[in-house]
Amino acid sequence: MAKRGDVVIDIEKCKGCEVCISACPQEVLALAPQVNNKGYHYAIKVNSDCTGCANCAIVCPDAVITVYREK
Amino acid sequence: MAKRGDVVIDIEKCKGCEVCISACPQEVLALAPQVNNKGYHYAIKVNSDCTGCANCAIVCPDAVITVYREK
Amino acid sequence: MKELRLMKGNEALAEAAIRVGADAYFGYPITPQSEVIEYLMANRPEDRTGMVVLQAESEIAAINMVYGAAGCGKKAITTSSSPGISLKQEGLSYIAGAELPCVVANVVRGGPGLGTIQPSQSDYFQSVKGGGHGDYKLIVLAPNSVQEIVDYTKLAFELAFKYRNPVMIQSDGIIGQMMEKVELFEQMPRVEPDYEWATIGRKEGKPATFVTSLQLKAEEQEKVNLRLQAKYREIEKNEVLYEEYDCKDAEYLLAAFGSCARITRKAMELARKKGYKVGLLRPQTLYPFPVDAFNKIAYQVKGILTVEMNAGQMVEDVRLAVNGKTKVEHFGRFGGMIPNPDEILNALEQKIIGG
Amino acid sequence: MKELRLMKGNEALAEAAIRVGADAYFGYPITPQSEVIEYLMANRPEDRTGMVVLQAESEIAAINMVYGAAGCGKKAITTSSSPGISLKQEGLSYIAGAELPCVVANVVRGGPGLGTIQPSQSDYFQSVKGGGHGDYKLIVLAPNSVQEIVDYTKLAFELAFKYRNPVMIQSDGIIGQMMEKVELFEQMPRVEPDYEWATIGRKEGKPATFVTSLQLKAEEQEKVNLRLQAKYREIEKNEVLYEEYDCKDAEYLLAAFGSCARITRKAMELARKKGYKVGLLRPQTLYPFPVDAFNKIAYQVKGILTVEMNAGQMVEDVRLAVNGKTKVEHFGRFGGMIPNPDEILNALEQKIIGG
Amino acid sequence: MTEEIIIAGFGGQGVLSMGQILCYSGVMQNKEVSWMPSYGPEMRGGTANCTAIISDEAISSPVLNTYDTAIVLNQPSMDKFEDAVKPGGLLIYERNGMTRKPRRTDINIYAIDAYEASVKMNNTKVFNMIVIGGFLKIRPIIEMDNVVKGLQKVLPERYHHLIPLNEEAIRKGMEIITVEHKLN
Amino acid sequence: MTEEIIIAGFGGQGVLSMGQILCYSGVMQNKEVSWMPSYGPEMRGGTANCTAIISDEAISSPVLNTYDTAIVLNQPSMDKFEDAVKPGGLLIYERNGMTRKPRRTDINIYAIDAYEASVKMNNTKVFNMIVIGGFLKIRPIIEMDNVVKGLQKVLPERYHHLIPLNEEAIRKGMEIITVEHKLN
Amino acid sequence: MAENLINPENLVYKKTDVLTDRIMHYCPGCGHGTAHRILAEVIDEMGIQNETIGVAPVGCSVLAYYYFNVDMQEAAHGRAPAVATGIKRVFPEKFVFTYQGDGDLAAIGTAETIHACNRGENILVVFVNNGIYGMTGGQMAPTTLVGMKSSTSPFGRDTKTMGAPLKITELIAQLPGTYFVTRQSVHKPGNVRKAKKAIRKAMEYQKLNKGTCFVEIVANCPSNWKMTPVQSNKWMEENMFPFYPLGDIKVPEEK
Amino acid sequence: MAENLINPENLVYKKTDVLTDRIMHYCPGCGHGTAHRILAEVIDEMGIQNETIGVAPVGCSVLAYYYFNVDMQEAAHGRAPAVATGIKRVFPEKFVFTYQGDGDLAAIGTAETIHACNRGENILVVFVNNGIYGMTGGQMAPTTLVGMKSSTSPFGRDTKTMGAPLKITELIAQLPGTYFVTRQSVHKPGNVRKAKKAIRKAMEYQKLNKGTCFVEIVANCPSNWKMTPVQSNKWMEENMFPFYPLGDIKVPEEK
Ligand SMILES: Cc1ncc(C[n+]2csc(CCOP(=O)(O)OP(=O)(O)O)c2C)c(N)n1
Ligand SMILES: Cc1ncc(C[n+]2csc(CCOP(=O)(O)OP(=O)(O)O)c2C)c(N)n1
Ligand code: SF4
Ligand code: SF4
Ligand code: SF4
Ligand code: SF4
Repeated sequence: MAKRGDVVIDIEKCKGCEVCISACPQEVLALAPQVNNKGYHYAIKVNSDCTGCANCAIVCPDAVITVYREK
Repeated sequence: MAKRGDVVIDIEKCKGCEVCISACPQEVLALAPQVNNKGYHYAIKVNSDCTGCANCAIVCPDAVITVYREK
Repeated sequence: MKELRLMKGNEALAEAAIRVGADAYFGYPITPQSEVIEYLMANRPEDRTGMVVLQAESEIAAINMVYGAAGCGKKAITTSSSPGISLKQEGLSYIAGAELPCVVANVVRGGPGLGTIQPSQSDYFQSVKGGGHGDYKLIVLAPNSVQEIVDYTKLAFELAFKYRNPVMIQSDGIIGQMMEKVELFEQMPRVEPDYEWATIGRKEGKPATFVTSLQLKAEEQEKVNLRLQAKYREIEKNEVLYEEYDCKDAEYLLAAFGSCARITRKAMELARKKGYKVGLLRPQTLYPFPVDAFNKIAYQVKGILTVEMNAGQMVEDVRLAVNGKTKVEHFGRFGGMIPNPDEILNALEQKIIGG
Repeated sequence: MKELRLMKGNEALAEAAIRVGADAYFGYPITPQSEVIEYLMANRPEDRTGMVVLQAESEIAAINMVYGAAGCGKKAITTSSSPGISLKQEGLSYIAGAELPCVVANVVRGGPGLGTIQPSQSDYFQSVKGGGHGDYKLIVLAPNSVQEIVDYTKLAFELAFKYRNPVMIQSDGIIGQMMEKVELFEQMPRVEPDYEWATIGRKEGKPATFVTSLQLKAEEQEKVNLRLQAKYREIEKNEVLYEEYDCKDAEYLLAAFGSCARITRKAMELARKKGYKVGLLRPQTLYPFPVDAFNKIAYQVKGILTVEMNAGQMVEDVRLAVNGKTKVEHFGRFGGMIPNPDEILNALEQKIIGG
Repeated sequence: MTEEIIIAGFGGQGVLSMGQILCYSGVMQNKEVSWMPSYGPEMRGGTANCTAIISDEAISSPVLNTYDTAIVLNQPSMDKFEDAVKPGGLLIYERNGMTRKPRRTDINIYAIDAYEASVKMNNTKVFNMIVIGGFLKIRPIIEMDNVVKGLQKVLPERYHHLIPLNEEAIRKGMEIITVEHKLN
Repeated sequence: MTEEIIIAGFGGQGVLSMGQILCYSGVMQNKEVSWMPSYGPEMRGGTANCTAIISDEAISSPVLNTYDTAIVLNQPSMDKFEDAVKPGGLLIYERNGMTRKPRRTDINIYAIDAYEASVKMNNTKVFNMIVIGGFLKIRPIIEMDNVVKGLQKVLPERYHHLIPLNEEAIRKGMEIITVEHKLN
Repeated sequence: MAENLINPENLVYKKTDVLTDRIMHYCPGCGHGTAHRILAEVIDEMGIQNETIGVAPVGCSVLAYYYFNVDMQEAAHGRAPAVATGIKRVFPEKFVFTYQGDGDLAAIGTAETIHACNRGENILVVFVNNGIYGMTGGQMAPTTLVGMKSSTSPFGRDTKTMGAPLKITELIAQLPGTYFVTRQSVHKPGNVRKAKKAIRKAMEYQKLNKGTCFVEIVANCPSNWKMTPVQSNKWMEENMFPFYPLGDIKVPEEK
Repeated sequence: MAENLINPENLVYKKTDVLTDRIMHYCPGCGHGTAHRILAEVIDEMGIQNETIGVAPVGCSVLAYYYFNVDMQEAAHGRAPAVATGIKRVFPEKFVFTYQGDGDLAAIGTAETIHACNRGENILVVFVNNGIYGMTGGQMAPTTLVGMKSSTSPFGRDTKTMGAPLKITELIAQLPGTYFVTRQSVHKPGNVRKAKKAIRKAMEYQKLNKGTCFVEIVANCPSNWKMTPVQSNKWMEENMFPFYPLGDIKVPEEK
């Protein structure tokens, strides 16, 4: 079984571009219905299937995502 | 035998660069000991072996030479 | 039929260029003037009149394309904004030196350097004193409304060809970006050039024509310069344009050009409300400068305040014009900042009325 | 030990640049100033001091290389002549806006356009009023001898770094090409820059440094401009240089700069011989202009004649300085022509003494 | 009559075209008009605003520091322009997304739930037309006929079939605008 | 003492370096000097000239219209500069290649067959040194010692072995210069 | 549950400190951000933050100096390679890069680009090719595809009057001065990793004084292409990559 | 004897009237003169003297308009291709050529050259490559050979600091806008004939609106190479041709 992972999203910096969403192989991410202070719907986790692969962080243009993975 | 030719050199326009001299297969041309008004030794005919091949005229940078050839 | 439209200054300039029968536009994008080329590209002047529109690889290429087309006797125009206009200085000097007619618009933004894209008037010196090398002059028109953008685009071509001299339309971010009602003149035909100075193909039996700004011999180059200077004297005699507002009884004078004159006019109205007898003189041509108008009014007023969106440029020409006859001060906001009528009134009170 | 040599102005400038400890020269050939880079290339400053010399692909590349090196706090210099200087206007405006120190020499030739390669002073306006866009000023030094070329090259770097401002040495074909005796100062060391404004590599624990002329917000750009204007007032207060010849008892004043001042001095001698009490005021800094000196002498003299190798440029600054207090006229030859002392004297008699 | 208006909000809320529509409508009613946008890179994603002036007389300055009316569609715009309304002037704001109410007491204040209404109309694109409607209700400086003529000028031919929908949105705005603070 | 000299001829006749040598020699003799060339593309193949000023006082203008001495080495130069010699001044010309004699009667005129002499010396490169010799004979403003010192400065180190040859050429010039017209 | 994973030991990815904390002004989904990030990461990983001097262009990335926590200079439009030359010549031991868009590098800056590369200036050029002038609002760039619409080619780029898109990278690769020339993208994790490796290589070569290294990044401009970021990446794959194929164009010969 | 041959019937070669009678200011033996002549001959032979507009550069050929008896414009240094673009766009039916040196075309004018060629401006570019800046007195050009001395490379061109000579013609040939690209010389009769043919071809293509035609002529500069003309031609063969090989570089595909 894949290792467990987790992501932390800096929602005020997120611009809701959805690039992370399409990069996540586990379909962990989606846009929130709410907007942040800049008026963007931001990315959120919608399940706990994250494997910590960091794909999302690697494509995020705004360096918004921090990724953890169990050792 | 090659046809007979002749050249007319506009000596006041000649700059004495000698390019024609080295282009002439018949060694017809040479520099004059005299200089023209611009101070250049100019090209002159030194024999009558000209065949009218026009090589001299074709390489002359200053379009100084007119070429004739018997028909 | 004349046509009424609501247009941006930049678009109006583009439309006017088509209608005046311009043959070619060459330009490079830069804020706040990119709407000129965008409007042209969208409006397909090549279908409407046969006018050529080309996005050049740079401002330098654009001004030299203008040189080429103008050298053919064609009506050519380019537009840019401050940094791009700086790049055109060599080209402008060549065009002036070769005595070619063309139109250049500068939609001025705040400098120096990359600066800001906000409106400014800090390229006055560059336009009027000669940003390029050598003794030459551009005719410089300073519109203060979208309507004047249209009218001056037409005028610019007329003057350019009348004097075989580059004409600069000095607009700015305000004039370029704002929309106002404009009356457009009717489409004018493009004309096939037949000038003896233009390279239109040699005429059989005549010597070929060449366009150049080079004279190896100083004697010859001085002759060129003497001819240019004589032409400038003509231009100074014939082509001065300015507007006076409430100058008849004025005790104090405001002086401003372009968009800033609009704001200054509002300040004048405020001043009049406060009881000050204030007039406004607005040069419409920055070169030739309305020297006589200023000189005349200098005897009448107690002082002149120039209001400019720069650190003090036109004020020098006003001082030169009045030659010490009355006090001349400057009030400016710059770097893209726009003065407001209240602070203008305040400056008038401080520097002229009270000062 | 100071060294005496017979040198061309252009060569002297190159040698002085090496000796002042310049770090880099970037330039592009153009007559009449190509000897600068030729001298540098032949003299291997990379061996003498480690100074870098690079022939750029164009004047534009050269000025932007200067920007890069100057942004590192290094002593950088470029030279050119009129058309090449026009091409540098955008770059100069950037350097002024980013407040970088550098030295630029213009060995002026006759314009406009390609013009002639003969000496001229017709880039005065460009240097002094701002050829590029925006409100900025160059410090402009006008040497009139090969010795001054050397001295001002040193001074130029001092001022450039003192004010973080580009300094222009305005020379011309005469000064650049002629040979005179010069005393060279001793080699100064190149220094490793350690300025907080320069990009020399981020210092651990500190925020990185950046060099820019951009401020998106007009408010910020206005602040930049206010800082620049304050600096210019300082420069105007501190750095004016001029020379007076026989001004004490002068009833008439000649004004001239650079090579033309040498010729004008000869004219002054002729005039004195003829019995006229004539003085000569020679601005050594064209910006800052010796406003006070002219203003003061305006009360004393009956008129001022500026003598320039142009169609009348410095004359405006003299008029602005004296503000109507005395008559100011201009005599000029241009397009590469050099006035002779007799015609200067004649002009003085016509326009000032008799006029 | 001179009405000096600032309209401000996020880029994408149709702020600039609101000003243009008002001005073109003004032209149709033989008024003098002037429209001036904020421009530049900040526009992108950030905030946008424009000044629209509609007057019976020639307009001197197209650039203003104080306004008869401010129409603000997001919080940064309210923060920036609330204080720029002339005493006795008008402030209209869209409630959606605002985190605070206006504080001024010397001006007339109206609110409009245009976003909500546009969602109800199944077309968030008419959002800005709803706001225009609200404004015209309070300041009936232009007749509906002329607004329609203005729309015809502003919209490219291919969108002219949408004009009735826009008209409906304007009327909706006139309906839903509510007073929050009124000077007597 | 101030001597204002124009030296003119074809490019390649060593006109510019003649002026430089005179000036450098002047420096060695503690004089003020100034050298100014004609420059530009015409130089190539065409004519070249330079002004050399040697003086006991500071030199005002480095550019002149009239001269104490004109040294002309070809016809175009004679045509251009004969009239620029101050009355009472000096004209020296190389006879070779001239198609006419000078016409002035109010100046001192000398001729020199420097080309011929250089051919005799088997070294046409010293042509210009011979002319310098002629000039210094008539206007002994600089001592031979200082000329040699000047040469040391002007010539790159690797040519210093040629200095004696140049000295010889100078002396030759002093010998062969001949008077054509002398004012009393 | 995930909660307990979030502690420094388990960290696999976080923003490098070579990027500042400033929110970038780029539009949502714009490739500029990712390109910045990987360049910053390379600088971080090589430990050269304090020996690096960058040059920002005029274009959307004009404010790059706000985001990179390394010393930087903002160059005039198109002149970044000249500015970088000035820097590198006086600081040969520093790492110098330019970061430029297609308008900047391949239109107005053509001469500076070609000559810096031809001189083999020992710098890294990061070339972000989004086929459009982003900053000024979507005008045609030298790299705009045939038929592609922009605000100055509203009916599509027409080669008859506007010429063909310019493959400047292929030209650059011909110059003896360039050492390593490659074309990458940053729209997918795998591409990002490759692009980063390319930048790393380039910086390593710079250390060895090998000459100019040139990394093109084919990128999106969702705002001016008028697409969502995800659509734009797809469009890029389908339209840009066939004309601008990814991969190395010039690689150092093996020794 | 020859005397009796000199009559119009026997004429095989005389200066074309498309050249004026003015004595050209070029140095003795300089290739510029020959290049002028063959271009003028082509114009003559095609009968397009009155439909041709030329553009002179800044360089030794700055005064070309004195010698060509066709309408001409003198362009700013490096900008001839932009000037020619301006002319051709307003006069598409005219024959337009630029005549440029290597400094003009390949240094300061790089951007204008590449972009005019990339747009496929329907003009002829005659590029006289003598590996030096002639006009200004022999400074290094982009095309100066490695090790070659010039007044700004007095110890020879050093690729380490000055870069390698730029083969701009090869770059130009890569652009889709160019139709016919060739490198010729004019120092020997055979070469002159070939070069003239190339120019003729180029002009014929221009008539057919085929795009940019680019004819490089590798030439001597005896004055600044500091050789006699004849020596310089030999030196050119031995040193220039190996690096700049003569021949066609891009030829239209056969149909
Ligand atoms: C001399 C000059 N010309 C034009 C401009 C305007 N300008 C700013 S950015 C830009 C183009 C940007 O496009 P690109 O280089 O492709 O970068 P992007 O914005 O797409 O990242 C232009 C033309 C300028 N600032 N200066
Ligand atoms: C803007 C500008 N920069 C520089 C010059 C000086 N200049 C004149 S000709 C020339 C170079 C000529 O060399 P090239 O193009 O190779 O032509 P050639 O003379 O060898 O035929 C230069 C640099 C100029 N006139 N204008
Ligand atoms: S780390 Fe991998 S699995 Fe987790 S959210 Fe990101 S892309 Fe999805
Ligand atoms: S990629 Fe980054 S900015 Fe885009 S939605 Fe995901 S977290 Fe937000
Ligand atoms: S305009 Fe385009 S390139 Fe610029 S930030 Fe937005 S998406 Fe990126
Ligand atoms: S300098 Fe060279 S290129 Fe110029 S004319 Fe003389 S030989 Fe020809």
